[in-house]
Amino acid sequence: MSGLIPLSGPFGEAESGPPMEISDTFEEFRRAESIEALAGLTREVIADPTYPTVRAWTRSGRMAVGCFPVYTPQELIHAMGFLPVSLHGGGESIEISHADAPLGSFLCSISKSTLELALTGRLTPFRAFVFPYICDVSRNLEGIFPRAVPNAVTHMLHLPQNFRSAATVPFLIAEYRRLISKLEKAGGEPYRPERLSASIELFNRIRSEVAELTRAKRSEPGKLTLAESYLLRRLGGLLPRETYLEVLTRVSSELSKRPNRSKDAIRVVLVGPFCEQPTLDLIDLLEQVGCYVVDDELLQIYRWYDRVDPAGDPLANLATAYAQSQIDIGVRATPTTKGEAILSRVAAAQARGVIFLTAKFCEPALEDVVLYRKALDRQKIPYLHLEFEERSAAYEQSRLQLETFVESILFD
Amino acid sequence: MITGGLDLGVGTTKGVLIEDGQRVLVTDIEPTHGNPLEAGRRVLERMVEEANVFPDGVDYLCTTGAARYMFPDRHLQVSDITASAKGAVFLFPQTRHVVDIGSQSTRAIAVSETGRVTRFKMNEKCAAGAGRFVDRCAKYLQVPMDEMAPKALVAAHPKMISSVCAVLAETEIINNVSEGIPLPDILMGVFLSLAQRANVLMRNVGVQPELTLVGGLVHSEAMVRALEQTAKMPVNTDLRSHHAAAIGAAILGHSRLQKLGGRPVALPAVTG
Amino acid sequence: MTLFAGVDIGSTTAKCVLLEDGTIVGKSLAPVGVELIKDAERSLEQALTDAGRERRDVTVITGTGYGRFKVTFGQYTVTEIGCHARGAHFLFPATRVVLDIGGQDTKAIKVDAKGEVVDFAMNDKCAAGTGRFLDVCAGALGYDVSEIGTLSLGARHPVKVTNTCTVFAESEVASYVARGKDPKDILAGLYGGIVSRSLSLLQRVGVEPEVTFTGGVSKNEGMVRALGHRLGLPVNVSPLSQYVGAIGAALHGVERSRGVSA
Amino acid sequence: MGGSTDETRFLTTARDRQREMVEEYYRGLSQAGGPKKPVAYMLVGGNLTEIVRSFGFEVVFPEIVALNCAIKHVSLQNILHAESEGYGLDVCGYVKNDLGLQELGGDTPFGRIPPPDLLVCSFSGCYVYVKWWEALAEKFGCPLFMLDVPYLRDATPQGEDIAYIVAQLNEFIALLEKITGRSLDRAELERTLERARRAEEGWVKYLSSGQRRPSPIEAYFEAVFYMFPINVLRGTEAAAEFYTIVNAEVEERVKSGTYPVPEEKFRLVVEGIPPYPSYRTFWDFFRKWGAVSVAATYPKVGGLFDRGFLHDPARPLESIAEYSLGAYVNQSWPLRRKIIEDYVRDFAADAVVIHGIKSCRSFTAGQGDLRDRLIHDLGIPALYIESDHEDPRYFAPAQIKNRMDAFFESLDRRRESVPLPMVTG
Repeated sequence: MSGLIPLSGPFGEAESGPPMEISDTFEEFRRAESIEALAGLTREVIADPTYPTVRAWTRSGRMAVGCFPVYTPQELIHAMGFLPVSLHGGGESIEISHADAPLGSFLCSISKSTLELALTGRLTPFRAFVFPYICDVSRNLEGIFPRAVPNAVTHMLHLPQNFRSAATVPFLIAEYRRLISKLEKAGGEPYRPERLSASIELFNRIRSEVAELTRAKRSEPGKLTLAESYLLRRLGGLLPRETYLEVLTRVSSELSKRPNRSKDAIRVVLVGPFCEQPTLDLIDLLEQVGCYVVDDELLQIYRWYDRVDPAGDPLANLATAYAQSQIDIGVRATPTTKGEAILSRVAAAQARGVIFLTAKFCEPALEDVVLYRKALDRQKIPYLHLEFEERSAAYEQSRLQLETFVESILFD
Repeated sequence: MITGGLDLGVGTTKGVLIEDGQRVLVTDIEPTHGNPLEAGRRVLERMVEEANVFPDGVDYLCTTGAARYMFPDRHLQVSDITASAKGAVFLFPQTRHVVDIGSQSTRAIAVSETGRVTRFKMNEKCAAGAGRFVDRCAKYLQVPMDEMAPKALVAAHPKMISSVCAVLAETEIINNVSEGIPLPDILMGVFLSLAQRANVLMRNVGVQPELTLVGGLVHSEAMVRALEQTAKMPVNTDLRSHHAAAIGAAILGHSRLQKLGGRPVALPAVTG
Repeated sequence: MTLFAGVDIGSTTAKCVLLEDGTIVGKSLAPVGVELIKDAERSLEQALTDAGRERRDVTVITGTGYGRFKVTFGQYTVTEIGCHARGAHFLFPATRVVLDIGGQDTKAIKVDAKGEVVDFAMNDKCAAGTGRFLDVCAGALGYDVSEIGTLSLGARHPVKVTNTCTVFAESEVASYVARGKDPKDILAGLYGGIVSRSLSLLQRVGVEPEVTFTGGVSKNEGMVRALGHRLGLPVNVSPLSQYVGAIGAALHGVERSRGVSA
Repeated sequence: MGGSTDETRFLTTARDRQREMVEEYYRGLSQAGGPKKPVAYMLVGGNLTEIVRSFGFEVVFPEIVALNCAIKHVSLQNILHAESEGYGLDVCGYVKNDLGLQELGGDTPFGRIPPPDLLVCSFSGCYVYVKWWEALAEKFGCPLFMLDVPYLRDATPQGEDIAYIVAQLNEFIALLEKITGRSLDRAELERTLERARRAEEGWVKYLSSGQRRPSPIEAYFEAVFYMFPINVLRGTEAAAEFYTIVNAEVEERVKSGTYPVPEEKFRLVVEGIPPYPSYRTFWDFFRKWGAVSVAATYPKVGGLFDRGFLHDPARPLESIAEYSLGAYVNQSWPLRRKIIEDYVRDFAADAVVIHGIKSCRSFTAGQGDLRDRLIHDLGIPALYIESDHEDPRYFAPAQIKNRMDAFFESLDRRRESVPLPMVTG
């Protein structure tokens, strides 16, 4: 890229403290004695744009692969000896001053902040990057990424959109084979089916633990705040998966002992933030104003399917699991219709309303909202549509609208 | 029972005292000057004197507006959207759609016959199309605010403002002047452009009669006309509409007080 | 018949410069009103008075700025981009990048060794980060923009001004004032915001020394320091920085009258 | 379209013929629909018009309806209606025009657009295609076939990609046979592809004439006019003949020495969708400076025929698959960059003008990187300007003109490098 400028000084980004240091063995997370403590640690980790867990992992020569939202076959990446890391943009801490130029102004913040991280050297700990084709912006971003990180390998993964064809799974297998050869060139261990089977088993166990979290949030929403469940899930894209499973197992035993401090709040479904992430303040705010978020679209990588069959041809099973997933979000062709999808979700969650929280300029989400709205209007189900940005400035306006939404359901 | 409503806005602070949720005893207003707490206290004191109810004579105080949480001596706070809707329906019972043009934001609100918000939309990214736009125009056209409307109303061929930025609109207006476009046409263009932006929000929410205008521009007949022209329906408004949010807050305070059996208590779960 | 006049009709001010043998012999600066043609003529008259010369001494008049077509009495018009490149090169021959923050727009211009435009980028349809933005926010602090130049120096904990919309920022500033924040820190925060928006434009053309900062906002020392700090480069600012466009226009007139340019 | 009286802009015979074909097409549409003449909606990029037509469907291209609405200055009312339905400012203008138009009953100045009996989504380089067709399916409740076209990451299509598409095409044909109750006439499909091939070769010949100096064609603004047959009527004899007429007339231009501009001053490669609502105004900003587009990427959205992605009667489904893979916006970013760099070289262009579309991410996201690469890595002058392909509210004439004047001014001055006056500043 043309003329890079060093970022520094009091007029630059909000002075963040020294980068967070984590031990190679990730003791901090193993030892964290409570959900609160884990959540606190995770807040620290994601506030630091220099990827502390990745630095800890690569310190001893191991390699990490950055995965752009919303879905990548992380089992496969894991099986080749990499740490798969879920990239979720720059969060609140970074300022965009390089990425506007190559990308353009009318685009979502996550695409810009991800490029900003690359252009300002914060992605150097990564050996490779995988971008699934979830939207035209992420797709083009992959295309311009190599000029920003010349020493890393980048790969565009075409996730199929036709789920009715007999040729879909064979194609996806071929697609995964392309990824494999790219990752082998990047220095990954050669692909071995038995290793993939092992990774699949590990991820299956993680998936069932994560499913437990979401089930708890739905049946006893007072047990776990949305922010807590979010942070615990977010950790799943940052820690070595073996450590993560260990952590989750402890969490679920703690959770079973936790009281369900229930308050008079409105059960809502949260739709939209499947890619760019809202600020933690905004996530807190959603429940502060008097909602229980009992179904959400945040970080779905572990909820894409319940499990993958580790037996037989693991690669084929991995592809089949993706193709057969019934998940219905803005960046995947809908298996039913948007109308049916939203109504059945509201019913399943026994929700009283829907909050659409869509990232600014996220066209797929914006287009779905209209179809969802029509269906909800027909059923007289109240909803609120808010737009957010990962560095959201409009906190007061969001609060105003959320309170109005809650009041409109409570008062009469 | 006397309940108070305080609308602690960015531009101005408005207050009202209401008896039994029915009768407006007194209204008051003063510029906020960046200090809502002080402004709110003064407004409250003046109202208490004028209506001569002793401070404790105000049974329940409900705040609203941007600074609703900055006022400690409150029992309850509600969002200004909830409050304006309630206030508008109190003032004009047939209201089904409320347009609230504040200094920084414009809101379109669909309401039920009881004054409950059913759907709403507001400008977020920037202040394009909010009331502040009119003050700025008044300033750089050197026309006193209260003369804007009368001058605008005689416009023959209003000249719309295309710029979405309240600040950049300045150049456009200066260009219009330099191209010899008559002042009334420019002024009416300002109001029509404002109404057009409001209309985008209104259509998104869905407009149904009756339509009521509340907020800072209720005094401006030109604004009302512009709104009627773009919405293609009559617009309710009167000077009390400026206090709609304060009135709504007081009424919501009253009904809450009744739910509590007349005894004020601490703040509910919905707090900051 | 030896004077070359450059008349720059900007969104907020009209500037005129008179060149004779490559030297500035007269200049003027005045706010524009609604009658741009008159403003343009007045700025030329004032510059002539300043130089103690007559209208008939003027060989060529070149108009620039967004109101350049109002310089109806001139021979040529040139865009302000070309003129800023020229003018900056005239004042600082080693200039490679020009940042111009005017009343309503911000431009970044890349120039070559001869002062020719190589590339440029401009902001769009929003006053965020422009001179006007600064005026309004200074007003919210209770100052005139001309008074805040050095006020921010020595700021310790710059606030974060999150709003880019001028009108929103204005009340954000007001609320910081109400909360008793030090004006130093508020201004520093404002400058930080303006600088980072300028950086996005500078990135488009690519930054290399020397960087010359022009336009009304370059009069503000706090801004100059903030910019230099973020760039990690020294920043040229001339006492004539508001006249750069007009100087460039006059130079264009010189060249054209030699018939060396289309 | 257009309605020009300016003779230097267009090939007169070709333009008149093209007008007839457009009018004929829309006349036909307004009578179509229902079992005897079912209507299929299709997208331009990587479309399957040959197959669908061979089953007797009439084809509607909502993108082309949208751009026609924009040129006729009726797009805004449709867009505003879609926005009142909840579609945000940042949603693609084509989508808003179409969905708004559908809600308003489908009447346009050039005829009524019939509702679809079948929706064919060729997901070929634009994700919005998927969302758009889902919205239509939800409104009309008619069958939707999703042709998933893998993103083209290697200059030559890979076997597994072609196999995937061919398999889907066979499933598509089975669906059509089920809907229409008739089976595919392979001979007829091959004849259709042969006619398509001839049209494609004629179109390529026309576009390549931009390599001459001065260029006898305007490869952006003018070419857009002659795109209709290649995109909408491809596979008909009329479309094939049309380009024979066009090329003959180009030759006359050369003989008579009547060129798109009196004096060709700047040769440009143009990237991006045109600002249809202000098409003429924008064009004039170029003409004023004697600037001619000698090559452009936009006329290739219907297919990159000039890069060898041609239909082939001998390999029907395979060549359709390759054609879909090769759609311009389905080409990976590095491939897109390469295409533009090749055009600059092969057409001896002086500069590149990039027109960014605020509501089209597929085309626009990353064009700043393209600009950066051209200017800083290759030293090719480039201008980036932004408006919209459909929404007139985004076209700011003064700002755009100012940028273009500044750009051409600087090109002009760099031509004859001007000695500076001696200064003692």
